[in-house]
Amino acid sequence: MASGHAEHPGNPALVTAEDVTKDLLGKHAGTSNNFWRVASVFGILLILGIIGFVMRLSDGVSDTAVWGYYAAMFAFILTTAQSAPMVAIAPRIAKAHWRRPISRVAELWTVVGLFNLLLFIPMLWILPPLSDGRRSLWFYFDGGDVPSYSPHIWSTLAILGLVVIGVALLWMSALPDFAMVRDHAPDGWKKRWATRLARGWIGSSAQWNMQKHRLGILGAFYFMMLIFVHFLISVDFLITLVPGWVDSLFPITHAANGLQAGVATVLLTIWALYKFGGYKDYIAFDQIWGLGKLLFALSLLWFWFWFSSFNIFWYGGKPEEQAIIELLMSGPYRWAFFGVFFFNFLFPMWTMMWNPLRRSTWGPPIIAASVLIGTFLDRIRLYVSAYSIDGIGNPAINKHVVVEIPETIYPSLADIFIMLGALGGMVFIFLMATRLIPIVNIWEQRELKLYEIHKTFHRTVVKVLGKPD
Amino acid sequence: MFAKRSVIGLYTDEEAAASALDALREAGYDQGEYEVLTGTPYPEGTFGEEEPKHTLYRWPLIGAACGFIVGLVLTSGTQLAYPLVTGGKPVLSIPPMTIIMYEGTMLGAIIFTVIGILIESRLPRLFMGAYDERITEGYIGVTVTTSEERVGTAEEVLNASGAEEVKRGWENN
Amino acid sequence: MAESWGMVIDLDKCTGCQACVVACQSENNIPINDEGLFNQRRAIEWIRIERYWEGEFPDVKARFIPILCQHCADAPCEPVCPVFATYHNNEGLNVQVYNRCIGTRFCANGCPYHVRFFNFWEPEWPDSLKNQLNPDVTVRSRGIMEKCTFCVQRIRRTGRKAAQAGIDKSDAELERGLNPACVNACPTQTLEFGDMIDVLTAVKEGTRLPDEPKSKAGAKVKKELEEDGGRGYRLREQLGTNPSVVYLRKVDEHRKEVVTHG
Amino acid sequence: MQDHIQLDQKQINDDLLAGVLGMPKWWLPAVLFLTLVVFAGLGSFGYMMNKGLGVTGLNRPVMWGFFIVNFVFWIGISHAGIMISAILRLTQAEWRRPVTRAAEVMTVFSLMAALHTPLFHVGRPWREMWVFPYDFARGVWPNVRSPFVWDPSAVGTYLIASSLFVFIALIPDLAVVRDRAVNPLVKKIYGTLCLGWRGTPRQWKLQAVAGILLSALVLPVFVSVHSIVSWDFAVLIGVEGWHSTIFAPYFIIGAIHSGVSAVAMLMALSVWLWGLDKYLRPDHFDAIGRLLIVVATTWFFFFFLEWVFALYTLEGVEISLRELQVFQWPYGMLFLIFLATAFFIPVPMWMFKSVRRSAFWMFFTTVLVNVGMWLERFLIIIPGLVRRQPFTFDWGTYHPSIIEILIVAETFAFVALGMLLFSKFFPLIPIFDIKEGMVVRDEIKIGRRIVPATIRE
Repeated sequence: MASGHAEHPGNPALVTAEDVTKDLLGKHAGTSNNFWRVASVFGILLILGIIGFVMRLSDGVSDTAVWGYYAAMFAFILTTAQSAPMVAIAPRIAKAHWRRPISRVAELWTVVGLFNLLLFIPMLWILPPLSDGRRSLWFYFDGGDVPSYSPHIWSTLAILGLVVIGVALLWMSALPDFAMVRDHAPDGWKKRWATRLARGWIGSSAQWNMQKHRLGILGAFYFMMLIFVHFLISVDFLITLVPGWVDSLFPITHAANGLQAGVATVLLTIWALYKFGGYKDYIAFDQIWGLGKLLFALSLLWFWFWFSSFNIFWYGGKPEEQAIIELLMSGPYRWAFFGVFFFNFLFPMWTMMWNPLRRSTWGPPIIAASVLIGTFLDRIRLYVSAYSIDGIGNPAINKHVVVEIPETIYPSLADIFIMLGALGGMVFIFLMATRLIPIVNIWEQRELKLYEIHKTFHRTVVKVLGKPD
Repeated sequence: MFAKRSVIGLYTDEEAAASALDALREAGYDQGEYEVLTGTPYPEGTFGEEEPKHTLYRWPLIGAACGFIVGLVLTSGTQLAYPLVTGGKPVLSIPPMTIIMYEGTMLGAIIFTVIGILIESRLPRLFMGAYDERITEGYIGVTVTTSEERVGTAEEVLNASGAEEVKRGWENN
Repeated sequence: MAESWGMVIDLDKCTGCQACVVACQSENNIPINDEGLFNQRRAIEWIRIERYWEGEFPDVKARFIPILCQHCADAPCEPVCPVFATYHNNEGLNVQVYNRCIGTRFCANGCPYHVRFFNFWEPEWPDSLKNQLNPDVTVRSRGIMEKCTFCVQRIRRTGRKAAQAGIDKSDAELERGLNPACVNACPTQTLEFGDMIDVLTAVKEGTRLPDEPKSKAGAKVKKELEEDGGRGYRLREQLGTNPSVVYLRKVDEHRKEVVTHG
Repeated sequence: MQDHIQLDQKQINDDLLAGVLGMPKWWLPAVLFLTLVVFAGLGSFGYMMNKGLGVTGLNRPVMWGFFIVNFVFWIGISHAGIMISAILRLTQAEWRRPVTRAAEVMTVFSLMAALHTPLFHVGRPWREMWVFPYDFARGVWPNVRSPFVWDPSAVGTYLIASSLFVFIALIPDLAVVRDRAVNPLVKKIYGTLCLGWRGTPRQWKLQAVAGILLSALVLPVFVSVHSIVSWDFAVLIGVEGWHSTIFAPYFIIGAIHSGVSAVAMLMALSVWLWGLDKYLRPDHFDAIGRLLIVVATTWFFFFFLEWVFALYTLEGVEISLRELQVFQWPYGMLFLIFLATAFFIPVPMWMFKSVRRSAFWMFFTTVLVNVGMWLERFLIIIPGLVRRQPFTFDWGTYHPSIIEILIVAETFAFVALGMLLFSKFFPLIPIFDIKEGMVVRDEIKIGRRIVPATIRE
């Protein structure tokens, strides 16, 4: 691994675990004014979003077409913030050491799930019931025996479960850190909260044992739940709205986009920490490079999944397949599709193939930004177009083919407000959470100090990594 | 070209080999003249040898470019040279072309990489020079390949730094 | 611009007498389908009469329908052939190049109408029939695909005749020479053959049908497609293969609702 | 790994070259038997060429049978090699060391085996070269739009790539054989093969870089190959059960499932046949068992999705096809066996550490998996063709003839034979990789606990 050769940023002041603890707690305690400035900007955006939502609400929820952008934003947060924790979970299960400085960042994004839960509530009214005889995951067809509100019910439960597990995961992994804040932080609201949240963590070997298993299991659950939610949302809230769209790969594509955008989100966040947060000693090149490489692989994956679907549709050429290609790619949302293709695949691939750029601290973040833009366009392309199809509820839908392709729907003022608000709220909540929970995982850092030592091997210096089974 | 002599000293432990290299350096032999031979990869710089430079990463890119061009020419060329309509698909159908161009690109990249690997690691090598079979059994060999007259001193240096055995070999003739 | 040959099949006239099948077998040098071949399910019949049921249990009707290569404009069987052994020629025919075929049988899987046939064995005829083989048609060896060609050999011959006489191929007096064997053999004129390029392209592009279709068959199709309650339809149209064969629904006094073959 | 045994290089050479320099007594009979089977298969192919494909069980509408099923199966197996070695190399997993070579070699031979059946199954095999663009003289070209032209390009690329991969990783070990060999001729041969390898730091470094770089390059190829194989089926709209967008990833993950299982089988076999239990520790079986749990679960999710969307359409043909697959004899029975062997028996067993750590049980379960995965391909392809198609009387089924069975057996024998011959002439476990593992192994002492560690540069 190229990044394997990276010289570890050895700050002489941070040799022992105690130094690390003190340093990190110190960083956690203080809050700079810049932070508040940034936070307030996003807060204002959030308020804008609420205004936009109210404006939107004035049109009512009967016509799905106007709600396309709202749905897209919901999906966007699902694909970025709620998918980000994978970056912490997967390597932790694989016992990879490089995850340690960034696992908390990734987990912290789960709190945004709460925000998305709120965004989800109106979706239930926007999505029409199945009684109009469209195809459905729940096999509801004329005279079928499934209540026509199945999508609403099951998706709600799934998302609820996802958010609950996510928050639980975050809290559990933060327990030891809360304990440290409780013990060492100066008095104040942080200390009080930490005391309450630490749940009497004393660091007994039993507790540590429990901790390891708990995190493993919760992580696995979160992963499964995430895949399941992607599956339900992409089918119930997207595919079934487009008559004749039969794409068995799509739920996985949706989840894979989630993985890609999640990695991008984390990468951008840790870059911000590295650059402005003053965490240079913890977030090494290793992390930025590692995630950069991952992003490279995932953008190749994006192309593969897209091509697997496209090739079948293009080759099959059934009327409904041609309609899908026109609706989603070559038709009214051509601009969005080309954007996605460029930002999610072409740009990352061509740039990340270039070593000097991949092995810099500024290259990967640029790629991450481009992937996020791409994902944003992607959600718009998919959801706005799907929701813009009229005739949900009209008998033509039984023909299982998009009869005439709807016009492009460009965002109105309310839509723009909603988009800004969603992004603002996402970041704002994340920032607030960082005040309560240390942004870098202290106990995992301490653990790293045990397992990673540098020693001389004859004429050279090597890094020795311990792997407890 | 004039005959070069090479001599090899065999060591049992890494430390001795490393010190032998130091000694040779002091004796004024330059990087090109001495080499460590091991039966197994060691972490870089274990014996204080300089880190080998290589440009392997260029090869796959060149190969990919060639492969891509070949693929492009083959696919578009054959379709245009033999323009039969099948299934109402355009005569110049892009999606199938991408598939074959992709394979061509990868094939080119891989073949060039393999050639690159061989060239960069100076293989094939026609004359073994001073070599000992025990190297693949755990011994560490330090060879010095140099001109006729300097071989003697090299031999002494190797002996001095605790070589198990020192032998001579022919580089070429 | 050349023609685009098409066929109209009026199911209301079809009596299921299988004359077309016999005519096709003898015209196109198709080996004799004996009982053994049928039991192996390797029989070759370029045109065949299929049975299908109409209606729900109490009033079920057994119908039959002649099925032959639909010569689709967007044929699923064509692009999958690795060696261009089947392609679409400029007369709208889905042609099979016997000596190019290597027998991957990919096209047979691709065909939704099940009208492509593979020569599992070397074809054989009893001595008494050896002399009736049609000299204008290749005898296909084992290991290759074959299928209905709209009797391309007859179209070619008519072309030559027309060139000599300096008239158009689809001229009325050349009609019998132009028609495929099955069309000529049909006692009830269920099958009609002709150049339908104008009609078919209009149907494919979804534009208005021409006022003066080039051929009788074309005129018939235009009539049946335009008038409301017209009987024209094409097999498995929802696959988007754009067949060149148009079927006319059977007129059924007892049942009013429309039945098409999805 | 906890129960690691530190060995010196001489010991390693002696152990791992035992099969090369000596000859186990079961080796010759085994080879003879396999050769016999191979010739039987080739003979029946000759007979088939002479008589025509009528001698197979193929018919209308089942135009593709055992041959194509077997093709897909072997392509699937072939994915293990690169999967294991490439991904584990890239993630620097220590437990890859003893496994990689066997896996890669299996890739090469199973690819060759995979190539047999599609070459045999065409109507006129003597004209196969027509799928290659060589005919400048007549200006007749293959049809780039056909998946059967994509196939040769992909499989060919993959075969060349994986063979080169094996060779590059083999060079240092060839040098070892050269130094160990007593017979001067043998010495000469291996000396030529290893291109005069001496083991300078430069050569070792490039060996390492090559491992990473080639893995990174071969991975995308490995993904493309099986995608393209899956498109042989998925592009057709005529066969409703095949026309599904998920096929490419679904085939890939299925391939990994069967392939990694095959590697586990191989590990068990090399423990039993060459007594390599000093190198293939229970930990290795444990690791591959864990990997298999993940792979199998992912595969099952894809399988589930494929079904969901088949039923989602609620179209008559599709539903009846699924009904045929699941409820009708013999497919229903095969379907049950497939589900049990491919997922529901092995995966719960792998949950137990004791199973994962025992060579025997891993062998047993992975054999089951491969039986199941063979059936999976069978159940995709055959019932997909034996579908209740409108407007035809040719509804029937398919019974493979003895010829087909012999040729399928031939492919299995071919792979086994290839592995045996390879293991006779080259070390099946990468010697230098093992040695490196010994060198970079280290320990960290934390209090009373000693944690195994590895040296990273």
